[in-house]
Formats: sequence, C-alpha cells, structure tokens
Amino acid sequence: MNLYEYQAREILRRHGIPVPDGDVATTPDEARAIAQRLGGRVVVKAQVHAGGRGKAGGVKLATNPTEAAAHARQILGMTIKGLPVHKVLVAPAADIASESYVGMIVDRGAQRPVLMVSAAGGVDIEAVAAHTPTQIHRLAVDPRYGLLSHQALGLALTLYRDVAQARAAADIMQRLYTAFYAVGASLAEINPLATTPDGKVMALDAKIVVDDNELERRPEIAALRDPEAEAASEVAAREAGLSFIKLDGTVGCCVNGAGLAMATMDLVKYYGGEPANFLDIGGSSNPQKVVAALRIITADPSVRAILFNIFGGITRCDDVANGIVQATQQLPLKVPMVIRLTGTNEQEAVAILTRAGYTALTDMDDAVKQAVARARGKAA
Amino acid sequence: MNLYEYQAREILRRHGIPVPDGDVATTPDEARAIAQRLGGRVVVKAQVHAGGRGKAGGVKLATNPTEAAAHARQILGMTIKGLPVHKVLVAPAADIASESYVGMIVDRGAQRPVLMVSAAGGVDIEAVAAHTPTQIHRLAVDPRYGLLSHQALGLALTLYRDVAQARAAADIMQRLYTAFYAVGASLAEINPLATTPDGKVMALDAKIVVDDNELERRPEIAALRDPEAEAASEVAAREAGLSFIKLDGTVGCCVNGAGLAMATMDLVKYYGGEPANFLDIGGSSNPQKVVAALRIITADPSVRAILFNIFGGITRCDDVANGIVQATQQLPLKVPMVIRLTGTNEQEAVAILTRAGYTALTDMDDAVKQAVARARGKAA
Amino acid sequence: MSIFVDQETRLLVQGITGRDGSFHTRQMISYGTKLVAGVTPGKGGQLFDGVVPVFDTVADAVRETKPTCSVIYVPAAVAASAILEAADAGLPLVVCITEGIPVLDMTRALPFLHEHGARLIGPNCPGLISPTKGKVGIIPGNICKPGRIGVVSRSGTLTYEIIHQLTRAGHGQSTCVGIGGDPLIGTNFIECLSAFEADPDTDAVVLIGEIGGTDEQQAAEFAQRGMTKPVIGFIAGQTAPPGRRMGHAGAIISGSSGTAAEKMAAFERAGISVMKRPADVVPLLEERL
Amino acid sequence: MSIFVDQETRLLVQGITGRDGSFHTRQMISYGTKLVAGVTPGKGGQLFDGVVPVFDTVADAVRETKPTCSVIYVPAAVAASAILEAADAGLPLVVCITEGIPVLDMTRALPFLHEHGARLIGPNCPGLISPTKGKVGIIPGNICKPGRIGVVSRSGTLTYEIIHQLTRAGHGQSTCVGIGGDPLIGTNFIECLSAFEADPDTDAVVLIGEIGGTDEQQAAEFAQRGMTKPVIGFIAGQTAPPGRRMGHAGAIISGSSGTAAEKMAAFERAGISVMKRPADVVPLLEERL
Repeated sequence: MNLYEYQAREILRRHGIPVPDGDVATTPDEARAIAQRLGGRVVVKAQVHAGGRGKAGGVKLATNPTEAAAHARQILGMTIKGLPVHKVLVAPAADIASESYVGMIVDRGAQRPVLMVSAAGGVDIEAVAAHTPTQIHRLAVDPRYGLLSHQALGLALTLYRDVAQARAAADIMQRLYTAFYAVGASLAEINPLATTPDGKVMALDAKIVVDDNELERRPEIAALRDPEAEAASEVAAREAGLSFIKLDGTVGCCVNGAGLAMATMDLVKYYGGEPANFLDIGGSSNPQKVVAALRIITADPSVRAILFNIFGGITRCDDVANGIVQATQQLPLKVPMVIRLTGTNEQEAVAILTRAGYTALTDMDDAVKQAVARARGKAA
Repeated sequence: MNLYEYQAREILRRHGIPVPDGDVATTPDEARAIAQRLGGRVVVKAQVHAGGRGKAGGVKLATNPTEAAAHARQILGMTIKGLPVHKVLVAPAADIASESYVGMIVDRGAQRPVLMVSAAGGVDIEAVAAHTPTQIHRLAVDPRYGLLSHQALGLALTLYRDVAQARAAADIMQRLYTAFYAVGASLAEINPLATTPDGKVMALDAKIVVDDNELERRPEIAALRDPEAEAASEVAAREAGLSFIKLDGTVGCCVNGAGLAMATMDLVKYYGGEPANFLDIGGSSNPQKVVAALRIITADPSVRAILFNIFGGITRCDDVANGIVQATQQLPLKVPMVIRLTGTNEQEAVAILTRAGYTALTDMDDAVKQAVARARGKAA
Repeated sequence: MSIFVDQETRLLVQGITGRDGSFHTRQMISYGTKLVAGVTPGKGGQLFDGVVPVFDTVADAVRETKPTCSVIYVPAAVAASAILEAADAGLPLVVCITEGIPVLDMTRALPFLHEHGARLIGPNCPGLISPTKGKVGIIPGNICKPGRIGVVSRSGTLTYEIIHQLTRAGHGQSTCVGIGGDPLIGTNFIECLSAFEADPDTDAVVLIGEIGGTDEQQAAEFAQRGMTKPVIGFIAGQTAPPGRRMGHAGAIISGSSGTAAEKMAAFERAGISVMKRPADVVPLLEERL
Repeated sequence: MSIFVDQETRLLVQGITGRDGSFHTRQMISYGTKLVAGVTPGKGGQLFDGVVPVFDTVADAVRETKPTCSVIYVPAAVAASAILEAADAGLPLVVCITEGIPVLDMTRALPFLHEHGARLIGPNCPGLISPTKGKVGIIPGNICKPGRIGVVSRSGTLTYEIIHQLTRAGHGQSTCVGIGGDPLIGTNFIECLSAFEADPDTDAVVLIGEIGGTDEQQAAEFAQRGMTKPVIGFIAGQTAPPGRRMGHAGAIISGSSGTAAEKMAAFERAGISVMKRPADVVPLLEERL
C-alpha cells in the first residue's frame, strides 16, 4: 500500500526525524489557513500516488496565503497520470544547501533490508542507478543487529564532509530503519534529505510503501488507505478477498491461483486475444467469491467474453460450478462464458453445469481458444 | 540501582503488563484517599529496598479507608532492616487462585539474559533454587532475536495448563523482556505472577534493579533514585565520582583501583585490623577527589586511622600527594594517617609529602601493618 | 530416489487441528505419508482422528515422536513464529504453506533457520510431493505419478496444470517442489536444481517461474554451468503490467527488471528449452530426453 | 614468544584524539609499540603528533594501514559501538579499556564479535603488555620486565602491584593480560590460561581473581585438567560484604555464591598455589618453578 507524502512525513516525524512544518489541505481555504499559520513562502504539493508530479504542474511555490489558495484550487482540480488530486500538502519553502537521497528496500537477493544513499539527491534515483551507479552506496543490514551506529555513520560520511551533519544524517538513517520495521514497510525513501544554509539536516520529501501483509496487524496503518486513489473494481475485489487487476482487453478471466491466472492471460494473448483483467479467486471454494468475481468482471463494459479456468486441488470443481450457477442466477450474463474445470470433483462439476445449461471443457488451450473466438463475436 | 515496587509496577504497566490498580502514599491521609478511591479491601505495603518486609510487619490488609490510614501511619514509622520507610503502596487486595514466579537476570556464564520461571511463586525464589531447583525452568535468550513467542509459550506452559492463561503469561514474559532492555535492568522479577479466580493473569509484585551504567543515558530512570534510601556517605561519594562502601571497622582506606582496594581491606584484616570502608578513588589524579574522599572517611566517627594505598600508573603519585596536602589543609585530621605510594612520579610525591610533614612508605605490607597498629592507638 | 521427501520422512503438522491443517493432514495420511505428530497449543494429549498424537509444542512432539520434517498450516500472523519454533526444535526440513506472511518477518526468520541448519520450503507454497513416497503440503496426489522428471515451481495451480500434462503423457515425477511465490523464500530454484542434478532417479527438470526478481536468471546461469540434465522452463506473466503485484507478493515487475521477456531470454542463453504455453511441456521434454 | 600481542602487532587506537586516548597513545608509542593508525570521526586526514595518520572510520584505517589490533579509549556511551565497528572492519583483536559500558550493550556485542571471529579483551580492563615487545592499553611499562611468567587478572592497579613484586624479585613476564572487571567480558581466564599453556616462553602463570561470578572456579577446573604449568592464584575481596558492588561491576557476591572463600577453595582443590596476600606471589612462585 502506498502512503501519501503527508502520511509518510508524519510517520518520520513520529520517529524523531526532522521534517519541516506543514499540513494537508483538501480545500483552497484550508490551504490559505495553513499558509497563514506558516508565514513566508510556502510550497503547495499535490498528494498523489504518481511520480513526476512536479513536471505535471502538481508542485507550486506561493509567496502569500492568497496565492497558496489559488495554487491549491488549481492543483486540487488536476488529474496526474490518471489519478485525481484530492489533497495538497502546504509546507514552508525551505532554502536548501544540498540534497541527498536515503532509501530502504527489502532486497530479494540479500534477503535483508538494504539501505541506499546517494549524494545525488532530489532527482529520480532510478535514473542515478541506471546512469551513474557508483554514486549510490548500498548496505545490506543484518536484521539481527539492526542498523549499527558505525554503519550509519560510514554511509553518512559519503554524503557529508562535516562530521556534525554526518552524525545528524546517521541518526536519521537509524530512525528510518526503526520506522521501516515499525510500520512494516517494503520501501521507505527520503528524497531529498536536505541541508539548510545553516547546516541542519532534514527530510524534505518522503515516500513509504507498506507491505500489504502487514496491514492486518497494523490497523493504524491500514486506516491510512485512501479508497479514492484506487479503481472501484479493485476496492471491491480487495473487500471480497480477491486478487484483481484491471487491464485493457476484452476477455474477462477468472482463475484459481496467481500463477495459473498469469498463464491464462498469457495464453489468451498467445491465441490472439487480450485479457481484460488478472483475477485470482484463491484457494477457497466459497461460492460468494465466484459471485463477487463475476460481478466485478461483468461491470467492465469492454469485456466481450468470460473465461473460467479452474484447476481443482484444494479448490473443489463442484463448489466452483455451484458458485457459477448461483452467480449467474443473481447476475444474468450479457456476454458469453467459457468454463474450463479439471481436477478434484471434475465430474460432479460437469454434471452441475450441464444441468444448468452450460458446457464445461477440461482442456486449458481449448477453453482459451474458444473464449478468444467468442470475444471476437464468433460462435463456439 | 534498586527501584521501589511502586516504580517497578509502573514500568511494567507502561509496557502493557497487567498490574492491579493502586498508588503510592507518603502520609496516612493520602493512603486513606487512595483506599477510598479503590473501594473494598486494600493492602498497604512498605516501599523499602529490603526483602522480608511481610515478616517485618510492613505489609498489612485493611478492610476500609480508616484502617488503611491507620496501617499507613504505623508502617510509615517503621524501620525495616535498618531502612526507614517513607512511602507505602496502597493497592486492592486481590483474590489469588495461583502464584508463579517470573524473573530475568543477565547470566554471566551464558553471557545472555536468562528468563527464569517457576510455578512455586510468591515465596523467596532463592530458597526454591536452593532446595528444589527442578521447580525452576530457565531459558537463555539470544538477544539477536529477542524472546521468541514459542519460547515464551513453552515456558508459560510449565506454569499453566490452561492455554489462554499460558498465552497471557507468555505475552507478559515477552513484555518483561522488552521492559528489561528498555530500562537497562540487571534484574526484573514478577513475584508473584498471580491468577485471579476468574482466570486473569497479572503481576502482583515487581522488583527491578537497573544497571548503574545505564543511568547516564536514561535520565528518566535515574530520576527515580531516592537519596533517602542510601547512607549519606554513599550519596556524597557517588556525587564526587568515588566508589565507596561503608563497613564496620576502624581503618579508613583510600585506594586507587577496585581490586587493590579490596586487597588492601583484606590485608588490613590479615594483619588483625578491620577496614572501615571500601573506597576507590579511580584512575583520576584530580586532587578534589582526594579531598572528597578524606571528607567522607573522616566523617565516620569509628575511623581510628587512615590508610592511603596508591599504585601510580595513570594516576600520578605526585598528584595524589598534592591532593593529600590540600585536603588536610582544608580538613585538619584528628586521627593518624599512613601513606603508601609507589609507581609513576613516586619520588616527587615523597618530596611533596615530606615537605608537608608526612612520611611516605613504598611497601604495601609495611603501610597496612602500621595503619592497623595506629588504629589500635599504637605509635608508628 | 527423490529430493527432500521420501518414504523415510516422518512428518509433523503444525496447526493440525485448524481448518486447513486438518483437511490436508487427512489428505497426506490417505496418500500414505508417515504422519507422526501434530501440534496445536492447548490440545496436547489429544489424538487427531483417533490416530495422530497432538502436542502443545514442537519441542514436545520432537522429543516423543522424532519427526524429520514439519509442515505448517497456521494463520499468517503466527506463521513466522511457527517456522522459528520448528527450527529451534531441531527439525532439518520445514515446509510452510501459509500465504501472507509479512516480508519483514522473513528477514528475521531466515538467518535463524540458517543458524539452526534447517531448510525451509516456502512460505506461500504448495509444498512438495515425491509420488507414492510421501506428500508434504497440498499438491493433489491424484495428478502425480511416480517417474523420473523433477518439477520445481514458484506457483501452485499452474504447477498442477503442468504436472497434469506430464502425467497424462506418461511422464511420471521424481519430486515436485513448490518453492513459493513470496519475495523472500527459504529454498530457491538453484538449490532444487542442484538437488535434482544429484538425484540419480531424476532425468530432467521442469522449472516453472514467473515475473519478479532474478531467481530464474540465476537459476539459468546455474543450469548452464552446473547441470548435465536437461531443463525445460516456463515463465508466467508475459502479459503482466509493470508495477502491479500479480497475486503473489513476489510477482511484480519493478521498472524494466523481472520481466518475463528478460527471464525467457536468460533461459534461451543458458540452453533451457522455453515453453511458450503450458501445453509445450511434453513436446519440449520429449525432444530433450 | 608471548600471547595475543608481540612485536608484529600493528596497533590502531579508537578515540586517539580524546583525553585518555592521546595520553596513552603517546605512552604506547614511547614503549615501542607499532602504532599504525588512529580513528576519530571528523578528524580523518590529520596526523596525530605529526606521526600517526587519523581516519574517520575503522574501515578506512584498516584499508590504508592494515592494523592487526585495535585499542579503544572512547566514552562508555559509545564504547560498545566502537567494539562493533572494529569487529565489523575485520580486526581479529580488540582491546577495550573503557569502564562503565552497560551490560546489556555487551549482551549484543559479544555474539557479533563471535560471528566476526574477533577476540575482545575487556571491557573495563587495563589491556595487555608483552614486555619490550608491545603494550596495548594502560599497564605501566616501567613496572614490567621481559621474562617467562604469565599474568592474567580481573583488576588494574592490583595487577600492577603484583607485577611490581615479580619484577622486583627478578621474575620477568611473557605477557600480562587484564581481562576486565565487568560481568560480561570478551576473553576469560580459561582462554588466557590455555594460551599461556601453549606458549613455549611461559613457565608459570599468576592468576589474579576477585569476588563475583564463577570464572575463577571454572579456571581452576581447567588448570587441573588442561595445564602442565604451575599456577599461582590470588582472590581479592575476602572481606567484602555480600550484595554490594565493590567498584567493579562484576565484583559482587550474590547470596553465598562468588565469595573469595569459595574461589580460594576451588584453587586449592585444583592444585593452584593460593596467595593470602600480594606479597606471597614471589615465595609461592619460587616454590613451584
């Protein structure tokens, strides 16, 4: 789950990392009031889960509260990379003497959290990584010991020659490490980590992505989720316990298992079609999940055919067949449906579907070919 | 540093360990008010750094606020094992279904924190350890991983057959482990860990000893120190940066280094005398420390002779000699003094002392023999 | 022979009385796996289905029944703890089926396993099966048949699909291992390839990967320099969009890295036969045998 | 020969520009120790006394000057961190003079040292000296002379007292090691006894213990079964009251355990000659040589 900048900086602040003052506004009037309180020049920043908001005009400098309100009005009406802006952060426009980058991720290869720092901050770190990788210093942290003081200071000394600034940055890195584990992050970035002309070190912008698997035990983090930032179909899928991603094609897919779901999409493409979605109903045989899945798929107007691909293992094919029958009673279908079922209780499933007037296939390739053809408007 | 029960239970409570309600009182009226607020029967407990306060009459049950005030009046006037009682804890008199013991120490052999639990709680755990050691289960915790859930549950299942109670106790153990590191403890005990008739598990009495070396970085714990609980001479010594322990003899000792200080006391005894104290002036040559040391030693009316034993290494003998001369100018001595100095700048030291009218010896045995004789009133 | 699990495996089930644990325990027993004990705290002393002794702790179960392998079916919130408990009790092989374990829990569990000399398979995996010898996990026994093909995979039902195709064409399996779909897992492709290479009863290996990470690329390098046996590979997620998690926590393309195209190219370079679709497995395998 | 430190030792000083660090660095240099580098963050690039290069980090110092041993003179609050830094940079021998390190810091530092294969001497110790070969720490060089007696001790000035008595009587030392007065230390009596036993240039060992813990009792057992060389022992604190910390954090009698009487009895049983007072060291040693 992505956090907004204003949420991420609040988490850093609670962990003792210096962050400039500022607050979030949902209306121009709120933005004006915040700018009034802060005094001086402020920056108005779109809160949106997309990079490049500066280039898109989502970050503006204001010299007074009225200008801040005007900028807020404009930005709150924007859509950046398809995402509407509902909130802006209003913060003092800091004078900056230098900008560095500090980030943490979990590295799959090292199987450890890795701290990355670069003196080339304030810019896209992936570009730095691609073009001048030697400008990034990396340290895999042993989680049994945590980020040790001397390790943090060693990295900080690659950013700052001044030892007081290096110690301040090292302290921020240790706090960032603590925050990373405390919120269950999979990514936490401070970019830029800035120094002010008087030598203070602070986090000017922050990004945190939380591991979805952490949310159940961290209700205070889960509560930060903004349903408006997601497609309605994905919110509905998550609430139904389904794994769903909207795509641009015409073949709606309903599969059990993530790997098989991806392979099904790939096979749709292989046979000349385009998948309309990724959808994994998981290992459960609960008919309600099938109902929810069908509701989400059929809500997409570009879907021209529906493809079920079920390999029964734990999931029993007869349960899925019952789910399909129930679901189609509740939601009469306007597009053709192709069903492939094999494995546990396959025969019972075929019987159930036949009774309800559906044909069931057992071969994956046959089913995908047929679904692609139906989506093009051809008969079975 | 020992914490009082009321301080220890507050630390446990802050770490989420269930502790009965209650508060501390310094007057009978305060005790009455607390009893009033709690309602029902209460227990009034002397807050004092001594075991066996129950046997000494320092723990009393009261059925109403008036009785609580009467008990408080009586206990606040008591002296238990030489320690005056200045505070009482007033807490609800809990009904108890079972009593266990849970404690943590740092084990020198294992070089790790060790958790000890016993179903034989509510009694002196050292007696259990001495007579029925198999009733105590011990686990050395790997501090790289902390106390793991299954380890805590495994220990808890030795205390409780009921799995809900065992889980509650395991949770308490994990919180106790966290508290142990958070306050810098060298010992933390819950005795008894009690179950109530309705099955709740809670810490009824607690003891925490904090490592003195932790106090500098934990001012909030250092602030819990009660100077009234210590001998005035020991408070003065600590404030002067000296390591001092009052004993019962007549030869006041002033030594540099803890090992040499112990060996000096031992040699006093070997030659038939009794040391009046342990005193280590440490590695510094600061004359003010010598002044403070002499002030503390001479304040003890049972001191009949003063013995300096200095082995110059980092400590320079001439600095100590200057300190002795300064100190005796400020504090004219009423008892004889024997000085032994050897090592770094020994000759300069002897010259300084000779000029001031003192004799300096270089052999430890000679000096101790002479000090013992002087303490008996014999001439040098 | 087979890898990791065989007829000598003495199995312990953690979470034996739970909904999933009890269902799959019955499946494993009926498949013929030697199931020696179960663990559910608070149910120590009971008999599961009147047959399998249940203990409060893994340590108790180990002391009484000497299992050689544990399989874990407990909720995600306590699964990392169950893994640690198994390793702490000295089990050399721990198979964790549970999905949804926080990655940071695994950063702490993996060094513990390593220090205790325990191999973890999973988490978020279907377990493994050595047909007719033993089944540890949830791979349906009825789609497998004994034989000389090794299967190793990051996914669940996709693996069943491919095993099913192999079995239908008469190619039995030595062992099928699901290594799990999470970013941090206990046993990777290379360790499985290496075990299959050393297994005299495996003739070829089918490797089923997916988008995300670089495990398949590293496996390809290993196959090229360390294996004499043919390897047939598949990568799921050729049509997956970047930056989106495709169900599995580990199946996510970051920037241009971890794509199916990149992985399939690495396979080609390493001499691994690349399936374009699951149905290619049998013809490609028959070419190489 | 000698143990742990000799003329090949290349020494690094952590905290070289501090009050204690600079004083003792000069002492060590003037004793003839090969001092190759110092570390003080922020002072990298300077020369200490115009001679010794100073670095910001131990890693930098190791890269440039290849030290084989580090000695630490930094405040207690950062001393555990300095120990970890030295071990992390690959130093095989770390000597920590600093007193007052919290015990819980050591519970975390000791496994780190162990994993990095580093030996720690101390903390809260005077360090060690191999007379005329090298001095690491604060033991005054002028009281020592080269010879064939090993000295190992938990204390500081008491050790000097006994070395002084040995030197005065003409008994030089192979190495004198102060292992430290804290409850958790990096190198214990047994490891030193074992090193002295293996050192062909040590004929006998003087062991100076004190109240608290069971290290001396274990050392006695080891001496009995593992040593051929004579051992002379002393225990400070015969008159110490129970329950009070006698200066050293480790010198505390808990209940009836850790008393001088108990330790002296263990020595007697193990055939260690027991001094009643420091002045006994020379006559007892001469009896055994």
